[in-house]
Amino acid sequence: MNFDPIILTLIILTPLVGAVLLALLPEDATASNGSKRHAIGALVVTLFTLLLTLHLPAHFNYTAAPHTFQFEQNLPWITNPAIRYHLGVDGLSMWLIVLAAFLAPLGVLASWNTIKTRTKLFFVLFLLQQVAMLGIFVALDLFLYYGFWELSLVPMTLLIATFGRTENRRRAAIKFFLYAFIPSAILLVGIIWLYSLTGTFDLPILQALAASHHIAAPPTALLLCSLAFLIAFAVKVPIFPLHGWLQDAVAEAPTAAVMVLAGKLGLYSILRFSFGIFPDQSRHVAPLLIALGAIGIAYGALIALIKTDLKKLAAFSTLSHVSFVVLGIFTFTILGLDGGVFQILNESLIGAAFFILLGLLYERYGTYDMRDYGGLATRHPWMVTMFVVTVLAAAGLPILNGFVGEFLILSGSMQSLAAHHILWTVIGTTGVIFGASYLLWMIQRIFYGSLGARPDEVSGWDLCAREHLELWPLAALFLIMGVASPLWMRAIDTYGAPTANAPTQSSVATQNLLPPPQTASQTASIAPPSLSSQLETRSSALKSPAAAPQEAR
Amino acid sequence: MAVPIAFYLILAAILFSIGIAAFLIKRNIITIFMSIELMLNAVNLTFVAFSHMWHQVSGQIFVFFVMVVAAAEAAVGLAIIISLFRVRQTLDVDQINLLKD
Amino acid sequence: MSTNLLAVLPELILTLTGVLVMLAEPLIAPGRTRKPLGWLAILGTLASALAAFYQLHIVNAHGPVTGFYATIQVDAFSIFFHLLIASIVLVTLLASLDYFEQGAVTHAGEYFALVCFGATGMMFMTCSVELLMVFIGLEISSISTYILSGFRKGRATASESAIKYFLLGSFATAFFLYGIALCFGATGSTSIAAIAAGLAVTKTPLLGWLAVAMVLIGLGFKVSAAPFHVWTPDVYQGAPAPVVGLMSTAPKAAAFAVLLRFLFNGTGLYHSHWILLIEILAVASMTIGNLGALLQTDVKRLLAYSSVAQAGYLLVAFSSTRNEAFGAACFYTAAYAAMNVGAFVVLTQLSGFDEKLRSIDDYTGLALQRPVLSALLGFFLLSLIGIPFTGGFFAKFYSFSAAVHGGHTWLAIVGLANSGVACFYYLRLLAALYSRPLAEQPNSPTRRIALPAAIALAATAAATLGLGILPNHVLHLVQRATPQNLPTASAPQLSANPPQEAWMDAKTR
Amino acid sequence: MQIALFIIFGLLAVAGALNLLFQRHPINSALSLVVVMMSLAVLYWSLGAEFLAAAQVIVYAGAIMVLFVFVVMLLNAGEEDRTHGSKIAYIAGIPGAAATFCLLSFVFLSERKQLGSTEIGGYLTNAVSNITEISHTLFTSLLLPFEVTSILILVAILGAVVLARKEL
Amino acid sequence: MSHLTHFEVFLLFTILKIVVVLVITLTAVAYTVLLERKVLGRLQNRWGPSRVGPFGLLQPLVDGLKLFLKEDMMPLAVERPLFILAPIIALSCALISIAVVPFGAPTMVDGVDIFEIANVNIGLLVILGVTSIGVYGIALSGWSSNNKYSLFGSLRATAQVISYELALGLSLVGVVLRAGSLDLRTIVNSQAAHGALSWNIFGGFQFVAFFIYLMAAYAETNRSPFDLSEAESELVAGYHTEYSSMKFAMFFMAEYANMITVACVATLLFFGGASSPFGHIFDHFATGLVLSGIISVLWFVAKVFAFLLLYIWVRGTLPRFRYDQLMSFGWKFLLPVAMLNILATALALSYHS
Repeated sequence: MNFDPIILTLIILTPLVGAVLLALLPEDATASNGSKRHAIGALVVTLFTLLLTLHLPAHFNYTAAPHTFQFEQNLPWITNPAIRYHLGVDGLSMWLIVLAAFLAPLGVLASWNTIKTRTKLFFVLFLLQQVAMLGIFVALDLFLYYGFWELSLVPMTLLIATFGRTENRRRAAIKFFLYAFIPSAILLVGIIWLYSLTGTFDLPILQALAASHHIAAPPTALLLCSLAFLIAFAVKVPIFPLHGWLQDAVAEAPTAAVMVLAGKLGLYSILRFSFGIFPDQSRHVAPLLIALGAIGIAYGALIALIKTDLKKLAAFSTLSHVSFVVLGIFTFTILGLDGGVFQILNESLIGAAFFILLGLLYERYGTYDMRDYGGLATRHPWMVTMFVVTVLAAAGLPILNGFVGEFLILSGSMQSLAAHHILWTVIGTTGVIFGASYLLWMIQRIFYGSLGARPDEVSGWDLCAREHLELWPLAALFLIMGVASPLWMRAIDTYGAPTANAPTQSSVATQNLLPPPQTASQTASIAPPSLSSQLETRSSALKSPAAAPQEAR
Repeated sequence: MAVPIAFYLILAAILFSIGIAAFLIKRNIITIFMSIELMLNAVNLTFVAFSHMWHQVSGQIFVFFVMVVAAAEAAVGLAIIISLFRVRQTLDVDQINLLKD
Repeated sequence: MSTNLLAVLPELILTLTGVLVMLAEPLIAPGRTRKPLGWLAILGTLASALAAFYQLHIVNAHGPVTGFYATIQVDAFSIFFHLLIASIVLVTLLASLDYFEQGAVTHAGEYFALVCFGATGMMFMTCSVELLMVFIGLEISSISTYILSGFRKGRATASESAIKYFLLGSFATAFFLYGIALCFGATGSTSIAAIAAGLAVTKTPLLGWLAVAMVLIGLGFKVSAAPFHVWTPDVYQGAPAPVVGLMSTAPKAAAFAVLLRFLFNGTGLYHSHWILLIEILAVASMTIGNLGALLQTDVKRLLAYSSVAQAGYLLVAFSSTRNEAFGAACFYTAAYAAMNVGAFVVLTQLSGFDEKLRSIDDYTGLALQRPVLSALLGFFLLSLIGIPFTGGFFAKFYSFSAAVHGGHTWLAIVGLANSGVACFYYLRLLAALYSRPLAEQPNSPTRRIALPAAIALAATAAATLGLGILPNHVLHLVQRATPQNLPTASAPQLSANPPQEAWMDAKTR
Repeated sequence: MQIALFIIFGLLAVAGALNLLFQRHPINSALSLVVVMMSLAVLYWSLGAEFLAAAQVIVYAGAIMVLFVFVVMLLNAGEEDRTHGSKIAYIAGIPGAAATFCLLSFVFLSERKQLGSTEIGGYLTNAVSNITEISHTLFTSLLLPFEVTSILILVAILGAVVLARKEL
Repeated sequence: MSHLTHFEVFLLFTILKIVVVLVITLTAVAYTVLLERKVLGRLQNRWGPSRVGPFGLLQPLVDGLKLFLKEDMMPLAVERPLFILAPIIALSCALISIAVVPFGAPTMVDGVDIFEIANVNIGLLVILGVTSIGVYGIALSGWSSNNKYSLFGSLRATAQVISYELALGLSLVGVVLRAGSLDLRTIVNSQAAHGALSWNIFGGFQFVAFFIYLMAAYAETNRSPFDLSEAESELVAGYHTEYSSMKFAMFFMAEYANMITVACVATLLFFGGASSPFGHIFDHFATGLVLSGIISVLWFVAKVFAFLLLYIWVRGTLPRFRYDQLMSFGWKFLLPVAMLNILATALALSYHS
């Protein structure tokens, strides 16, 4: 049986059905140390999802042409506005999906003991979050995508509000939601504006239109629209000045939630939508983003240096890492983009490992304050090993995965020096050094030296089997991705990223000379034959909605 | 001597405006209610004047219905006022202020 | 079946139900439960909805039906609102079956009857094409809601809510009437079709403009559009929660139906004039509603201001072309009804007859004690915010895109900005629900939700979700439902002027 | 005659309305309102609406206002106080009402020519009497509102009973 | 009178009619009082007034004189303007309603109908309207007296009058339906054809309506057995406790004038008004215009007199109702029955036509 057309639907549906089933499963009131049945359920569901996602790399066509999507499912859904149920993956999203599905069971395991009460609520929300995230990665209809995008906010907000660590949680939840929601409202405006211009939400069509400059709008408006997209994504990433929510949210959210909090969603969205629909505009703002990325790297690292709260340190370290990716992708070089995409995977894995480890510490000692720790290396040899591996991966030690990404990004940034000032590359590179220093310093403060403020409470409890189960796969991946990166790059390369080398078909100036296309169908007739045939097939089911309002009038 | 319709309308407007003013100024709930009745009366005069102008009886019928409705409203309104007075022992709107943020 | 009977069938059934409830009420001994009456009312409402479906069947087959000398016109538009109102009433009745068991209210029977009668009035509002009929319907619905809002007798807040609602509602009625009077003055008729014809030839256009403005003021009060919203917070705060659910949706839906018919079918000629007023109303409602809600601590007041804002979003849809405005506005009404009634049903269930939970802080951590209800409330709140794939989202989407197509992009932008502001206060409630209380309370035994209320909740949630996932069908239905003026049986006054000559003849008689 | 009636009773109506506004005791306000209504009844009559004139007296003056007076007496309502609220209301109310009036009268005056003028009694179409015509219209083209009004009254009765009845 | 314009003739005649009718009514009022006292006396097995004049016939004059000459007491705490206004309202309303009563066959002199002050085509409504205003007199008197008994009295009276006005109005609908008009003359004419047989109460099968009308009218005029507003055993003297002298006399007159009005209306609506009970059988005895007019007036007066006697008779025999009995009687019995009567009449009429 050929699963290909429905595999993506299955991938989204599985956690959703799991969430519903878990919600219906009554809470076990008799269990003394919190009910485990929901945790087990969630684990089963997430593992099954992971299994399903493995179908993707197995059947992926690694030789596919750029800009094509695989495992597509394209069904009409809503005719006004023309929303289609359009799913598909390409080299960019395929590994991200696997990654997300891979991290989910780890998140469940990480919450195994820490979530003692309201397990049902927790795991239901966690699975919903999973649905939203997978949905974002597979949605090819802008609107569908936006739906998942918004959906991802809700469970996270609730997770923070309900399972937050301190009294600050309600504020943190609201802050998180608003930081994410208001820009995404702007994003919605952009999407709808785009829709009103083109009459479609379909990403491939939009990409084609954009590539051939058939979106009839003044350049300024298009730029503004691209900024609307970019701002929404930038907040989610977060890119340097928009990171206000990160610290609180990371500090409050439980480990499993934190693992998916930052990075990949926003970065993926930038790559997919900002670059896909607004290649010229994105290139236009690239210098700014490169600058912000570089500043973010250095700023995050520097702040992390002075933070004593581990969670906050981790938050700024995350900022620093995602800024790296930003720096990479906005170079618009093949190296930078590949490195950026690869680094998204790395960052997620490393971040996950890091947060799991911090969670373990917290589980044992109930504090994230670095000053309370010290000299734990002797008591927790396994843990310190894992910590060191993670930190080294994060710091970019060769043969571990971080190195590949960072190297590619920095060299990409060197390549594109024409586009921006060398200073930013330098700052970014400096950030790497800072990054290594605060991470190593953290290891030193926690695990070495004398025992911390409460030596008598230090338990001898090293990693248990479950914790080993969480960490070893990650550590193994660090190594595999470090030495066998082509395995991943093969897929990433099929993502047709708009690079500076790629010939731009026309400039902004010539675009204005083109007759403004009125409707999608009209556009199709103007477009070059190859494109038009593609459009024809895609828009055959579409009832050119841009024309609809005019008819209504 | 014939009176322009406009005069009747302006008379109605005067009454209506006085009704509005009374609605806003008066402090006793019953009087406020009365000012609403005054406004309805002004509307009725307008209707009758227009009915005269158009030679259409439907305007008068409208007035008739307004009266019926006013009677129904009076019954309900006064019942509400009574039930309010039972609880609060006052009819002053400035003291009817439990519902505030 | 005669056309007349067919035309009023749903209303007739509801009226009979109300009468039956009243007649059956004395048969139940004092002190006994009044639930059977509630079930009777529910059955009646269901029957009325079925009758509306039957009408739809007829209308689909034979086109719109007019009845009673063209005072009412049954078309897809009116049937849509009939069904909507019937559903709202159904849900309200289901939710309040147990509500009145909790308190010592001895008038549960009258409550059910009043709800039925009120719904009759609202239905009449939606199908009348004669302003007199609209007025009567409006009054029936208003008076029953005045009474219902004061139903928790003996509580000072209830009476206060009722009196405020009553006074301001009657005040608004006076304006509405004045508007009708001026319409009559400008055209010599009070039938919407005749007004449309008359305005085209009238020699006193100023009267027409004034009429439209006055009607807008009057109906603005009824739909609680700012700046005519002053009654809303107080009334919602004091009225019983299920009643608020009813009166924040059904009469508003009916009033919007009237507004649509009156503005587009009656005074469509003055579109360029009233559109300005609509814009002012919409912007003021959205802004004042949202800013007001930001300052509230009482949940019902918060939802009251939110309903003001929602009315504003709905009014945005009016700025578009005819068909689109009808589609968007009707869709908005339906979505708003689903989510708002749902929210109030949850409040009813959470808060109980005595409304123990008032301020937002009272809801802290409620999700941990009443997970299902809280999840539903959260869902409705998200829909009110306008998260995609809820009814609230598409409602806003259609409304705003209607505005954009109508060339009022700035209105859509204001609306969007307001939606952003709005999520602040919805979130406060949502976050309160889901934040762990400071002191972890022991798991109180979860009260079971009674079956009728559960059905009501499921229905509203399904409707909200359904409108979010499959908005198409509803939108198609409502867009198809855009009503046309049918030629009236009694020929409208088509002369430009009052019949002076005839009058001269009469004088010499 | 028409103008005399209009001036006398128009002035009386305005005076009554103003008195309603300025009297501080509700019962005085109520009586002023009765005066307004009676004057309006005369004006209705002068405009050819005899039936309405009678109905105005019977329904408004004779029933509704009596109900008001009754309630005022029953609740023994006293004079209203001058409060802070009333000052605010003065500031808001007078200009608002004045603006409404100005707008309305501006429109009426500017349309004055088109509106024509009245003659005493006024004649509707050549029906025998005002009442005949009213009832004819009422029971044909406006039958439904007439019928539906019964629901309205039912609701009002129901409501009045529910609200005003003393709980045991 | 040829030098007078039509309008001036009309004006003169009208003033004349008003004066004459007013004088007659007031005299009738005075002598109704005497009649009541005498009849009541006889009913109670005593003489009644008999000292002043032959058979006490001058008693009303003397009573009137006494009331006029007594000191007009004005209690301190009353609301002065309303206190004074109240009896004026009461009396004037009672007298005004006579204006539309046609108390004789239509008799034109110089184009003016001399047996009716004002011919209004909605005469019945005018009467109803004016009597409905009359309640203000009672309501205000009690309230302005600032006396709790008075207040109770007037509250009772107000509630009672409002309640019974409904039944009263509804009871008349049957008659109006039969006549198809609100014009009192038309109503009278509709029952003049066959004398007493075509009277509404007999031929029109409106006896139920008449019964309701009678009950409601007694209540409207605050007469026994519904005289709760001045129930001396409970409320001293009810709404006019604080009144004395002329103002008291005005209330007194208002009550009896109202009785007369009620009697007139009953006569007009149910007993063929000024028409002869024998139909046109004896018409040839009085062929002259004036003579036939006067005979018709006599018929009218006789019928009214019979009614007044009925009033007095009822007062002499029936005990006073309790207040709740009064209310439930009005709302739960009279009102439904009146509606059924309308229904039956309407059905019968539609069947016939």
